[in-house]
Amino acid sequence: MLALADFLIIGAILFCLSVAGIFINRKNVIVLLMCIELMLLSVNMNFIAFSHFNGDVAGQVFVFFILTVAAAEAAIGLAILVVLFRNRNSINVEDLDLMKG
Amino acid sequence: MGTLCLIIVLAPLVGALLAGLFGRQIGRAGAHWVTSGAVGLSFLLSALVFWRIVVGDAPTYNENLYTWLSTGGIDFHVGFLVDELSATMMVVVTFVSWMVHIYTIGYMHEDPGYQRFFSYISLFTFSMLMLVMSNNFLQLFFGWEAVGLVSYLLIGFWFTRDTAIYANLKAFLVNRVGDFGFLLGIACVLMYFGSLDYQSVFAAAPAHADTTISIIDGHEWSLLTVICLLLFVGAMGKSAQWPLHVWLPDSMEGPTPISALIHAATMVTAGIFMVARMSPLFEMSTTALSVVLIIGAITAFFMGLLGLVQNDIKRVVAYSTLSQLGYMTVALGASAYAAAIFHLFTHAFFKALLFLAAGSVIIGMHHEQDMRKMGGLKRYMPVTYWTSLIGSLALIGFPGFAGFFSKDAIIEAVHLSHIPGSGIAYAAVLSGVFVTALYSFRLVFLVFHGEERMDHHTKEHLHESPKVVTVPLIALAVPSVLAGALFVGAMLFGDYFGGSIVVSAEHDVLGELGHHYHGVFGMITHGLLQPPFWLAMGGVFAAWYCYMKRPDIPRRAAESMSLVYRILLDKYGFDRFNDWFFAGGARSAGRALWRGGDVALIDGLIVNGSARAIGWWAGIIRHVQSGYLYHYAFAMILGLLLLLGLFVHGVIA
Amino acid sequence: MFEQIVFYCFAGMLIFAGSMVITVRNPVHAALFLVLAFFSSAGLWLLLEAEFLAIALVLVYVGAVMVLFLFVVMMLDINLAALREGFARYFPVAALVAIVMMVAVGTVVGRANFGLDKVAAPTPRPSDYGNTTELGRALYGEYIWPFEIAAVVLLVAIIAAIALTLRTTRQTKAPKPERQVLVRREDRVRLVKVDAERQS
Amino acid sequence: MNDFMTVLPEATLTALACLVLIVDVFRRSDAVNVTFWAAVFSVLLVLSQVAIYFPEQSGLAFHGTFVHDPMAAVLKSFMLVVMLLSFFYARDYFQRRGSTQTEFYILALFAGIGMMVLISAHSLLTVYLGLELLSLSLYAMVAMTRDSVEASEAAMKYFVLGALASGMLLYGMSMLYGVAGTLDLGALSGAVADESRHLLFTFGLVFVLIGIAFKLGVAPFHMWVPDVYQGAPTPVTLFLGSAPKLAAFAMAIRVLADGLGALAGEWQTMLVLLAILSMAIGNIVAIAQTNIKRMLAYSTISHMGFLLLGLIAANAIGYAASMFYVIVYAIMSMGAFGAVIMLSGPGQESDRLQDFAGLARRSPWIGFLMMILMFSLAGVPPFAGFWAKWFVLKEVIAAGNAWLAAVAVLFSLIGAFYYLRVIKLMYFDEPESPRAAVGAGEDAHLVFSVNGIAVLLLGFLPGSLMSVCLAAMLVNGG
Amino acid sequence: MSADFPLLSLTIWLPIIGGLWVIFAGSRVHDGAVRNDALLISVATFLVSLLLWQGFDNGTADMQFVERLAWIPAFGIEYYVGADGIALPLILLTTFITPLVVLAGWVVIKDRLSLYMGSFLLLEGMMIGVFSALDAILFYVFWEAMLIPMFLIIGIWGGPRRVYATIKFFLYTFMGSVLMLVALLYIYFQGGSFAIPAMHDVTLTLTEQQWIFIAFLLAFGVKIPMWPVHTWLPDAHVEAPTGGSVVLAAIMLKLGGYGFLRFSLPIAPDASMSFDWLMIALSLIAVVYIGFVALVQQDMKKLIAYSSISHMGFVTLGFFIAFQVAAGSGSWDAAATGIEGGMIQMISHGFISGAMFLCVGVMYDRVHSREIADYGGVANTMPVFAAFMMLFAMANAGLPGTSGFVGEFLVILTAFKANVWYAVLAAMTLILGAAYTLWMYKRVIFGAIGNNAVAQLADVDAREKLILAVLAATVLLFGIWPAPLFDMMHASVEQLVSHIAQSKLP
Repeated sequence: MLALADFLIIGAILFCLSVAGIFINRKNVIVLLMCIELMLLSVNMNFIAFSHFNGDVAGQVFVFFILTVAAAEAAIGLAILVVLFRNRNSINVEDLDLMKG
Repeated sequence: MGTLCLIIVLAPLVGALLAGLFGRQIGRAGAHWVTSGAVGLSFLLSALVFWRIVVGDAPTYNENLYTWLSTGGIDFHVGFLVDELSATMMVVVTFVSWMVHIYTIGYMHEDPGYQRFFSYISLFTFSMLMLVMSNNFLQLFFGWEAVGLVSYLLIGFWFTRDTAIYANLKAFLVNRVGDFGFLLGIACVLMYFGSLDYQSVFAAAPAHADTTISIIDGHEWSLLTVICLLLFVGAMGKSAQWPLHVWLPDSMEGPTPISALIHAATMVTAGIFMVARMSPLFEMSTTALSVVLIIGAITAFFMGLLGLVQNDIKRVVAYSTLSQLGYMTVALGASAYAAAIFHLFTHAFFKALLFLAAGSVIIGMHHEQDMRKMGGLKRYMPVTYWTSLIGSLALIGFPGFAGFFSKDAIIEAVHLSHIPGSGIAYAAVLSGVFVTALYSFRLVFLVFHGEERMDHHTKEHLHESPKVVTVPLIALAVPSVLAGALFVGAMLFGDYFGGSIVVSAEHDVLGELGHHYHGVFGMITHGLLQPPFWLAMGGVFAAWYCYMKRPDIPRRAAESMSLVYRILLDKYGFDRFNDWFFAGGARSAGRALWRGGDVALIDGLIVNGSARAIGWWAGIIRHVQSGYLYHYAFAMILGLLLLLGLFVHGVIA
Repeated sequence: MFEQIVFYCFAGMLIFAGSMVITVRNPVHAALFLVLAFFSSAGLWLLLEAEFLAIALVLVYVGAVMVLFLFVVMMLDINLAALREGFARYFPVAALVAIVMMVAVGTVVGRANFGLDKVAAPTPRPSDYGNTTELGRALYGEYIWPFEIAAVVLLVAIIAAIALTLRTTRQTKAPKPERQVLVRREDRVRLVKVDAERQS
Repeated sequence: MNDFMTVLPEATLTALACLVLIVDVFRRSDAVNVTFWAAVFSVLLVLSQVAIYFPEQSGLAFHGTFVHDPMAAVLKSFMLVVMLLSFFYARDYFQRRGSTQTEFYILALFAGIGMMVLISAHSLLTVYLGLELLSLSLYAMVAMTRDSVEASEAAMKYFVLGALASGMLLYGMSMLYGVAGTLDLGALSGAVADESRHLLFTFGLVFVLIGIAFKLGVAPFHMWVPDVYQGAPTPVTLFLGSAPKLAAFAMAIRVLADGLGALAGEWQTMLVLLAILSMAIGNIVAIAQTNIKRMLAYSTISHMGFLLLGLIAANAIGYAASMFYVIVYAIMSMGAFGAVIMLSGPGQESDRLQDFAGLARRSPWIGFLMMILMFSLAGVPPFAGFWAKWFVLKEVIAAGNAWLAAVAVLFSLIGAFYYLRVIKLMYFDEPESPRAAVGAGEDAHLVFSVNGIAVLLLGFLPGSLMSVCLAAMLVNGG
Repeated sequence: MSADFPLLSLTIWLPIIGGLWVIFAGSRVHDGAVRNDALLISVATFLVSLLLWQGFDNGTADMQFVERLAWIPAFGIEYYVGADGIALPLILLTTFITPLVVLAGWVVIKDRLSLYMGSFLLLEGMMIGVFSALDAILFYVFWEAMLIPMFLIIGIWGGPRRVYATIKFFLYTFMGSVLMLVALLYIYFQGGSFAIPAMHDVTLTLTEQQWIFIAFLLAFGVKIPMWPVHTWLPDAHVEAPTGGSVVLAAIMLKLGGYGFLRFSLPIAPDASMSFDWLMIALSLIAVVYIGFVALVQQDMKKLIAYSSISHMGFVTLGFFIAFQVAAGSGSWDAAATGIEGGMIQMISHGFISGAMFLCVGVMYDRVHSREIADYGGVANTMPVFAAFMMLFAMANAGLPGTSGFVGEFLVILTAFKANVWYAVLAAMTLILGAAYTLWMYKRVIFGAIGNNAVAQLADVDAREKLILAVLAATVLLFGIWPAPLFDMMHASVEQLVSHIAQSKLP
């Protein structure tokens, strides 16, 4: 039988992967955005798993909203990316160091 | 009586204020009229008081007039105690002061600081009167400090002279060292007696005869000894006793005759007066008396020696003053308070005379003070010569002259005294007689006799000083001769001081001496047979021989005993030592504490150091804010891991 | 048993796709792996009886969001070669962080706390159970307020995206009559005085 | 009151925001003021609604996803006031550089909706949605000046880190939901009390706390703050640095106090750690700054650390202290950034510290008000900032943490230094270009004056606002 | 004047509101009007404070002129002011000094005059507020707010290193006072009231008292200042304009002393007793160490600043020998003497140091140097000035007959009762004080004319003469007739002593 833990572990692995991805990615902002999607996916996994095992639909509702927000977020994130690219001609994460200290 | 005292004290103050604050308005003449008038009034009233108290049989006046403040259950008063002792002092002070005022009118009339000068000396009179008339320690201290202030002002009267302003600072500071002890003495009195009034303190003193006080743990000292010694430190400062004598010779930088009078006749005797006033306390501490005795003896002898090598005429007189103050102190130490006061009294006259004579010589020599450039002045300045001869004879205690009676009494008193140290003191004062005679007549011979060593120009203008100078000389010469003979019986052996001076039976050397006293002539004839006389004569002869007969001897003596000579010239090195150790040491300490403590340690290390440390940290931590997204994310992840580790897994905790 | 096989297949695929997303050099590939990850998780969600969301994920995410990603990736014309330099350098640190975090999280969410003994498997739904229906009821009933807000969120996304990327100055060519009528001579004609001969 | 009436302000604002959007689209291209005034009146209308429907008691609506209580009303009112003032500052800023960017107002209005939702959230779901609505608007606002390199960089950083933070928040929420089986904060607070699942709740709490900490800008989740504050256009920074703090505070109260009150023992300790770290980093690093926006950003970090101290007391008075703090901080911070706006000219930002040199000569009044603001930020009486610190310290000590109070005041001592440096520049130094007048317009002057005087008046009579905060929190805390 | 007329509030708020008025109206009127207004306000305040004196009942230790209004009712914070025999002399000192300070800046200050004058008036009001506040928070607000005008005064009109000095001043004092705030809050939670008189009755354990004492010590010790937290003072004094130095030395330092009397001793008597060795040691270090340091200063203001620290050592010494004196003599009467001595020392130092700084200011205005080496022989060209300065120098050296003597005398007398060595070290000031003051006087005033600048000095003008004469008269008056001050203080000090004589341990 599949336990709740199995799904949670999958979620946790995805979460860690996305965290590692954000850290490891020093060149491409788009990949950062993808990592964020991955992270949201891991959360969704958790919610749905809990929802299933708790027999409560609220978790799925939450996921529904996360998906909505994630779409909006992606839109804005990409818009910012476009602005950034137009200004600097680069989406290299390492180039984003104009402000520091 | 209260009103009388008040007028005596306040009249000079009013004069001083008028001359000082409104000097410009009242003008020069106004200033001297106001001040001399005020001091004259004081003198006359003092004389009246003197008459009532000493000659008449008025009871001792002791009243508080004003409560300065009261705190913690103790009232601090201003009040007067007028008894035989203070009445005598009042007369001496006001008289000398009045004379000074009058003398000043002539002496200073060219000086731009005319009004200021009058203001100062009137203020001095006020302060001195406050001191001697006080009935409590607080007011005594007030007067004590106030005369110090005026002395400071007067020494530095010609404030453009570097030597003068050096001397006045030195005088004030050295006096402050004395006051330091004095104030502690007062504090000690207050602590154990709960009052600062003489009367209650003296009354309570016997009860404290066995009280001990522990200043350093484990060492119990007699309370009264401690109090007396502390008070005596004050007296050492004011009366220029070794080793606090260093200010007095330098104080001669003040306007010659005037401040010299203050620093020879009146102010410096405040210490002597004070100890006499405190006789009920000192009598209860043999140790303290012994210290007083020895300090006085050291001063008397060694300061006299210094007079031998000085070439400045005023300094010779100044060292002579030191030496004579030593004699007075010795008398105090031997419990011969009356003798001390008596010597103070006679000394005031002949020392004033000598100073004025020196001033006269200086005027005649066009402000040349080096005796090596004088000589043979007898011819040009007869009045000065004769008066200073009289002064010198009085000083060396030539029988019949004023100084003889007082000094002889002191020497005899020391001889009879059983206080520890009296043997040494006796030796010191005896040899002191020889030394006194030697330097006095060295001065007389060098200045008035022998070869005329001054330059041609000076010689041409040499003449006797004007009347305004010579008349006071003559006026002072008279008491220098007579004052001793007239008062010796009463002051030394009579009941002159009444209850104002207390001498315990076992210390009563004067009483013992009184048994042998058979009138003035008896004393003179007796004196002719005593060693002091012969020593004095020896001194005179030595001076004659060395400076008239064989002028090469002093030089050869100086060469053959060059070490001794240099030590004497160096004034035993006290000035050098003080400059180096105290003045220089204090400055070095100050610099070390300032640079090392304040600037380097507190400010540099702690205050600015912590500011710098924070700045340094700011520089370091800001690099964490690298600008890179992944570092920022990493920081968040680390934060997450930290919180998880701490609170979920308890790993780090 | 069948469930387990499906689970492990999809889970393996999901994790593989996830790892590839963060490690492949080419962002286009990364996006495609992300699509794969979405598909895999949709499969898992089906196991969890979340049919509507599984479908929505594929439709919305794969169909819209990921296309948007790809579109942007390609539009920006990025130099792909330079984009993955130094990857190896940071990999150990990233791996360490990931592992530490996995341990920190995994020990909590593992079977110790969420095993079958703690949380029993739910009984399977009856066949007439409609996931969509129930979700719809919840959305329009209990969660109507969040639903309204979500609408605003989307509106903001639209406004923001337009505001950020629309370049009015360059792209619109429409004439502005209110400007045209206000034009004065000075705006259009400039008289320049030119010297007859160039001074050297 | 039916459900709709309780959300009347939110609904109105949404409607009006859309209306303003439409007005903005169809206005003449240079009639910037139309949008501005429309936005202003929208805020005013909503403000009046909030004021009129001020609740006496706490009430739930929409199946418990929305809470209507005094705390919400107070925070919303101040949020709207702050927003209103920021509009005036922004107009001055944009007007003087000839910009027609009216998106600011529209996005701000939407951010306002998000904040109101967040403030009134009573479910993890509404917390999340409110937060995202706010954040998305803010991301866009930061990037608003499209041709600014700094702004786009700042926006990107903000976005990525913000998304990361909300990812963590969501992860935490999923754990809380999973373990408690509910999204409702009220039900959650009951479930959390279950000791046997303490560890799991703590696990979720850590993630949720990070989301809150990020929004507040508390170390070590503060890294976005300096860069975003510096890079964003100044009016955006002003907005970003003031109103959302109120919402973030509400979020902390809703989630931590209302939802996870039973875990107070855990989050108190966490907050102590974060607070000390924030005060240390904020105050120390601010000293090294040369850009005033960046300096104020670090100052924000330290202030937010201080703010957390009030929560540590974990009782109604402590929350009231924090609430007072956050309101006062919003006003002060707005004023400080307002001064930067006042100084900025058509071509330049004037956000170097050096730009403030000799301000007291160039404009004594602005200099004076800025001095008040700086002293207030430093916590010197008799200005509002002092009372904020005082109130919080008082509660920290009441909670028996006198040592923590001592640490806090020592850090504010370090902090005083950089505020003093601004005053030093304004008052003791000579201006770089003497007699260069301050370009801000009349109404900006007026708003700035109101702002500064508010700080002064709150300094003299802080009692009423304190009472308001106390009353609100006492109702909330029951 | 009816009994409930808010006279004390008037004294506090007249200068504050007047100061604001001067600042804001100042830019619209010419400088002459600003000066007149400032002088008028400060003199009016002084007159009002004289009414306070006139209406003051010496016979009671109770607070008088009490006004009590709710301020922040939610926490029981009140606008609660009143004056007793400890506060009133200091209030009078404040109102007395301020008109002189206004006069001192009369012609010298040309830049931003209205801000200058206004700052001083604000400062005055706040200082009076500190002395009369009976609510701890009100006290703290005034206490801190006071830093602001002083910060500006030093920073704007100060010397070349003014920025360093003023920031150092601010942060130093801020450091002390923030910890005091923590302590005050702590006491509030133990006692439940912010009213200072109520705080006096709070029972606290020894540990609590010790921590509170340390916090207070930092606040008041910095202010007064005590070694080793004194280093802000020389810098602040040196860089401040004359008026700033005067207020700083004459009044602000007294706030520290006042704080010890109002807070440290009565609130934490047992801690005071357990730490009295420390306080005495620091006081004596201040007297001796700082005396030596003052000796070598090259800058007149710095010298006087150090001398202030040294003199303030007597204040703290007088306050904190109380326990040992009481233990030694078995009665608290003598302890009262020490405390009264300290109080008198504070007031007298207000006059004397103020006068000394004004004297330096007079010279600085002419020569624009504070270096001793730049002077010499000033008495030649400025005889009247030299006479005044002589008086103040002597007062600084503690000459009997001047007010400087009274406090030192009483403290030394009392110290002797505690321990001979305290008195010995304290009495060192007799020598050191005279040495540094008179040595400076000698180098500056005496001697031949040192240089051209001195040769061209003009003697004091009527304005300066007025200022100096008023101070001189006061210095002498309270030297000769200190009784009124003591009468004012007795009842309050006795009550204070009875308070600290009782252990507050639970």
